Amino acid sequence: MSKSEKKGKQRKTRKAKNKDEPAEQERPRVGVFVCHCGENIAGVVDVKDVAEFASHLPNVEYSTDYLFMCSKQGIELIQKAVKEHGLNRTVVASCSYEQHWPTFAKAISDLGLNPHMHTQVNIREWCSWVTDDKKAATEKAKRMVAAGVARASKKEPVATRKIPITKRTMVVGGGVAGLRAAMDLAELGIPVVLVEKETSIGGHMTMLNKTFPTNECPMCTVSPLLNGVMSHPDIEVLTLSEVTNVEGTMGHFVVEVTTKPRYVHDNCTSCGRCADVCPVEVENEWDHGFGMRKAIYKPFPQALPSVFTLDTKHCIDCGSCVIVCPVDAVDFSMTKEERTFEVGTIVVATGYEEYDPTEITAYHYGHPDIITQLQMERMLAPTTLTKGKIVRPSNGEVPKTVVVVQCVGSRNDQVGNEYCTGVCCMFGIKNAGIIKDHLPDTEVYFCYIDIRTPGLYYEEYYKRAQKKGIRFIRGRPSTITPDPTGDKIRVEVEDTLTHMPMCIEADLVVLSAGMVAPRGFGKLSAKLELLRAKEGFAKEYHVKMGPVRSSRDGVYLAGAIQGPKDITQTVAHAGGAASAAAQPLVQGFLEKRMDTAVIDEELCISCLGCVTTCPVGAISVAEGEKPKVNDVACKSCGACVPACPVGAIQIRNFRDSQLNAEVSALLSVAAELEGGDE
Amino acid sequence: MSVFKNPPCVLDSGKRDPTIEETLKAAGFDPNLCIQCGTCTASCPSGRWTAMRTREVMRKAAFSIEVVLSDPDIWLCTTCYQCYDRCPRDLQVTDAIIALRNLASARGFISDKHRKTVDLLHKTGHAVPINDRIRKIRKELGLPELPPTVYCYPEELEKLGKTLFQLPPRPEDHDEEEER
Amino acid sequence: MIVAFLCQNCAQGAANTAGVQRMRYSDEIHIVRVPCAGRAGAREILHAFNNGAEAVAVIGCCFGACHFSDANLITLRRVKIVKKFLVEMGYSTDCVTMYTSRAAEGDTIVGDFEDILERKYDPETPPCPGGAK
Amino acid sequence: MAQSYSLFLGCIMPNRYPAIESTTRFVLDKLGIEIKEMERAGCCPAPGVFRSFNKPDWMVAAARNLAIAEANGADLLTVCNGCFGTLFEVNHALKNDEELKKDVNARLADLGYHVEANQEVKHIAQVLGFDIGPYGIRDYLKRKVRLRGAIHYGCHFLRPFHLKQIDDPEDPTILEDYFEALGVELIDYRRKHACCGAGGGVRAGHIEVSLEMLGEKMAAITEVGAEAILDICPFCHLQFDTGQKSLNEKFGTNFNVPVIHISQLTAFAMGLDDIGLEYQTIAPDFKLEAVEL
Repeated sequence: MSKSEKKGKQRKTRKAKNKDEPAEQERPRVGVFVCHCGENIAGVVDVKDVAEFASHLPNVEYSTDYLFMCSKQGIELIQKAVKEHGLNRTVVASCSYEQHWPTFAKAISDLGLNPHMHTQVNIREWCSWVTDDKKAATEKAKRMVAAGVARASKKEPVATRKIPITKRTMVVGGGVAGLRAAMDLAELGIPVVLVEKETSIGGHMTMLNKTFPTNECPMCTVSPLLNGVMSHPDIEVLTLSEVTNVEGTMGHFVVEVTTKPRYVHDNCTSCGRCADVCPVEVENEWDHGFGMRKAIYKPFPQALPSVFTLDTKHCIDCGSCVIVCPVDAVDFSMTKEERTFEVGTIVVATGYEEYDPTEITAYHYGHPDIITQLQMERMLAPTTLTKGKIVRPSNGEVPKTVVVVQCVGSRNDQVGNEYCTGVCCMFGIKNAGIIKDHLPDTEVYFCYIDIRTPGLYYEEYYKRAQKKGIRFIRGRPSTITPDPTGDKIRVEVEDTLTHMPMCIEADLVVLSAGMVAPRGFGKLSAKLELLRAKEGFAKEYHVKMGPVRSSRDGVYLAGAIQGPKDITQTVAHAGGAASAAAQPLVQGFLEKRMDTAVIDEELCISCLGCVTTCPVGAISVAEGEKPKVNDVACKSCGACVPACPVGAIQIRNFRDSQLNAEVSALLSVAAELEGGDE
Repeated sequence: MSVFKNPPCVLDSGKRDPTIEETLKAAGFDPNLCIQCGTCTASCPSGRWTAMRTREVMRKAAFSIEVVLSDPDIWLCTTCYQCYDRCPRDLQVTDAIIALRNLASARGFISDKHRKTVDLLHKTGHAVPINDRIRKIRKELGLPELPPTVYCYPEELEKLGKTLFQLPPRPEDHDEEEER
Repeated sequence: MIVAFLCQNCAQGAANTAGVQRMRYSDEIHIVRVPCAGRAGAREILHAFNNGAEAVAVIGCCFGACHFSDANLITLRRVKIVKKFLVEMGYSTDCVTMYTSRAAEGDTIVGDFEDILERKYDPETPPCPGGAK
Repeated sequence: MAQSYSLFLGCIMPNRYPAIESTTRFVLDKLGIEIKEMERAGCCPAPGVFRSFNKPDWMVAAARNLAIAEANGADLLTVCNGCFGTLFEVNHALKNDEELKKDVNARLADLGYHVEANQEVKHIAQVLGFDIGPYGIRDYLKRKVRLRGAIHYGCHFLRPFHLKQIDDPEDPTILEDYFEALGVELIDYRRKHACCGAGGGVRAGHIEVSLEMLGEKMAAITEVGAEAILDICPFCHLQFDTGQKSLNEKFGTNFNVPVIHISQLTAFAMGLDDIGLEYQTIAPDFKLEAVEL
């Protein structure tokens, strides 16, 4: 033991040289408060004994126990003790740091003490709840309190700094979530940059024909928002654009955006003469196989910005469009553009993608008469090839039997999507009903596993669909196969309620494909350093308490990128994201706890170990100088501390001296208690 | 009075045999995970001709209802694995049926026809043994009259018969008639 | 006595979860809060041994899920280096280990605790630096 | 070094359809593949019946067959889906479970065998359809056939997919491509990938149900006017061949579609005239029509 003591002393003498070590503070006067937490702690730990033990520890001026320290009375008890005994540090032995450190820190900061002078010792989760033996638990609690007191005695005040931030937001994704968020932010007077990778804004909502539960026209619903965003003076809309790089931290992100050339200038009047003369006709991606477009096109008539786009992949360079354009808007010489934006916060609203059912080979998606719900929406749209009529895509005939199949790519472990999309029941019922409305003589079957219609007017909507005579079959089809001897599609399914397997000879099958994370989101999330759930969606900060915050400070999530949502939920979620993203910007500054890394330049030998170690790149070094810590970027992880061979870099309140004091106290008390027993 | 105490159509939750659920779990199939979607029944080639409903078998197994073992239903599966390959919960349905059959066999619920197959295996080493007509054809095709299988090694055959597939007797209260 | 340095994200989350689920582990395990497993290095570990710790565990988030861009991988390397120190000093390398755990699963960290306890009591290995046993 | 396989005979091929055995030997010989005999091998044992009675015993019996192939030092080749199902699955299980291997070997030791599970189990359809392949086989063909054929895959060749991983069981193409290379005009029919009804002990235990399932398949095959059923499994072969007769007797139907195994058809295309169709129950007078190359 003597050897180790000596070592400790050596270290202490050397550590004392650290200039940044908090200057001589007034003598520590520690108060220890042991909480019963009802029976949670006191049922196992002898709290009176612990409080008594604590009163003999070095620097402890006052020690007591109480039934519920976090209660109003408990806090008053602490505040009274601080005042009466002139305490300058508090130790509460109760529950976890996460649960009640903020409570007690606020209690002492209300009295003018620095909140960081409070130390939380967790004798509930880490002691009373995991130990059976009452004696052992009490001993363990004593050791923990001793360690906590040692740590508290060494603690230093930490300032909270106000950091000015860039008052501008970037919204990535121009679907209904992005539009809502952009609008809400702009209305608060915050300039917004809206980045959309497609040629026009509006996203999936503009592809839909009707929305549940009112069967409203989504284009009519969303167009005020579309127009509002386009004309808002505080919103800059960048279409055909993608985020290519993100630097910086909350309050000051530097985002690089690359815009692909449109080959048509903004002075385009959308007269459409170019498309009239364009000789190239290809499938319109927007219509999912139910419409055509030219090589120079607008995906749909109401598309915004109301500017045509030239698709160079299919263009044959005939130049007809250049000739006919009355305003000389077509310009083959346009090139891609890179721009950099400084923004304070970022809202990610990249939406979802419809699941591609090709993977479920038993369903034979790819046959023209087996389509997805999104394709059904386009088929029902008046602007596509079918002009809104319901037909069999293979031959243009009116279908006599239609089968709607639920849970395609959702609730399916085989394809890796265990989750329920939650929206398909409603849109499935909606389209089944619309088919029945259009074609009353057509049999419409609806194959489902469970109908999930929670919420106001949703079950009612289901009931209306039942009234229309749709045949609801509780069963998931095993196979959907084109009949080799005819032109029907055979759907084999068990009606589990009558226990009868049945084979439906269908003319048209509509698959309710689930919602999945958009392809390519991996790249964006890597640039934004976002955590993703295993399903591919962006992971929220907390599923209950932080659904619009992402895993990264300053980046917020809006809409279906956080998980499947219907339009109502998406809009509400996006509004939440907007207000969260606006909050620091409206305030005008960030509050940052300065328990960050500090470098003692005298001790530093410029080995740059800390610079290479820092996982967030917060330490930089200029030629001929000592390394510097960027206080705003530093996330206080402390990975740099062990990297320093001389102990020159430290984290405030997690300094070597502070951590070592805690460990030393713990182990020496342990030896003492053990010795006392013998 | 007692006649009316326990209506036969009401499931007596006390009359369950937990070994059924345990056996399935040991075979890697948790019947409680089944969402009763019916994909298995719709896939089943047998269920199109019989009263066998794979989904129901799984449900009964999850509830550990003993009748699932004595029912001939589990013996109507052709082990075609369509239900297994299509189950959206990725449950190993066919393996579960095999596990149920194993349990049924251990309790003696094996039909006489299947017992005959086992007898053939014990006697000849084959489920389908050779006969005189085939011996002749084999010769005509230029093949050896008897394939060099275990049939030609009676001692080993006897040893195998003693080691493998010793079936328990049929329970006395359960006769063949009841089965079908 | 065993000192376990737990990162404030997944590891402490897991320890809290273990508590909430009323799991059981030895009272010899003593948790020391660090912001990230990356904060615990050779100095901290050897300090614990010098003061009588019988084993030291450093527990962070799962690899790939570190809240500080893979600082837990740095820790893994550091613990390996500490093991090399111990070998040179003639001690067993078993008494110090880096683990990962999941905040939502208390049993992951209880498993880590059980593992480090076993290592401590293994009679086949030479004594740890601080261990008197 | 020439490729060699331990040829696993099983039960039905040598004991009911020896022509499949003779044609398989002919085909492998033409392909330059050496056959190692599996002396003392027995029933695989069938994955439907015997596995149902006692899975551990079934594993031991199958492991014994695997051990015989291992002693030969050549991968095991089956000509039957049932044998493939059993031997593949047991081999796979032993490969991935050391504990199981220990247990099985403990029981095998009493019988005088030891299994390592270090070899592969293959199906003749894999060898012909993939290893040789529809392009490779052209080098060996003497003639092609003129035939409108309906393919029947059977179950245990492709399923369960997560174990076999040979081809998509819902829409496979391996046999289609191969038979087309032999000149067959393929006809699609309803429920093509459904079971023939024989497996799982159903033919043994409940012959009427088994026949009903066959009847459904036969109706679909007859409806599209197939001249022959092309299969890769002697048990399906038996079901189609004798089952049609039983169906006709029992239900007064008039099914009369001969069934031809992949080995038989390949042998014919390789120039062998006698592929033993005359010994079969259905259409013993059926003659294949050849198209000279």
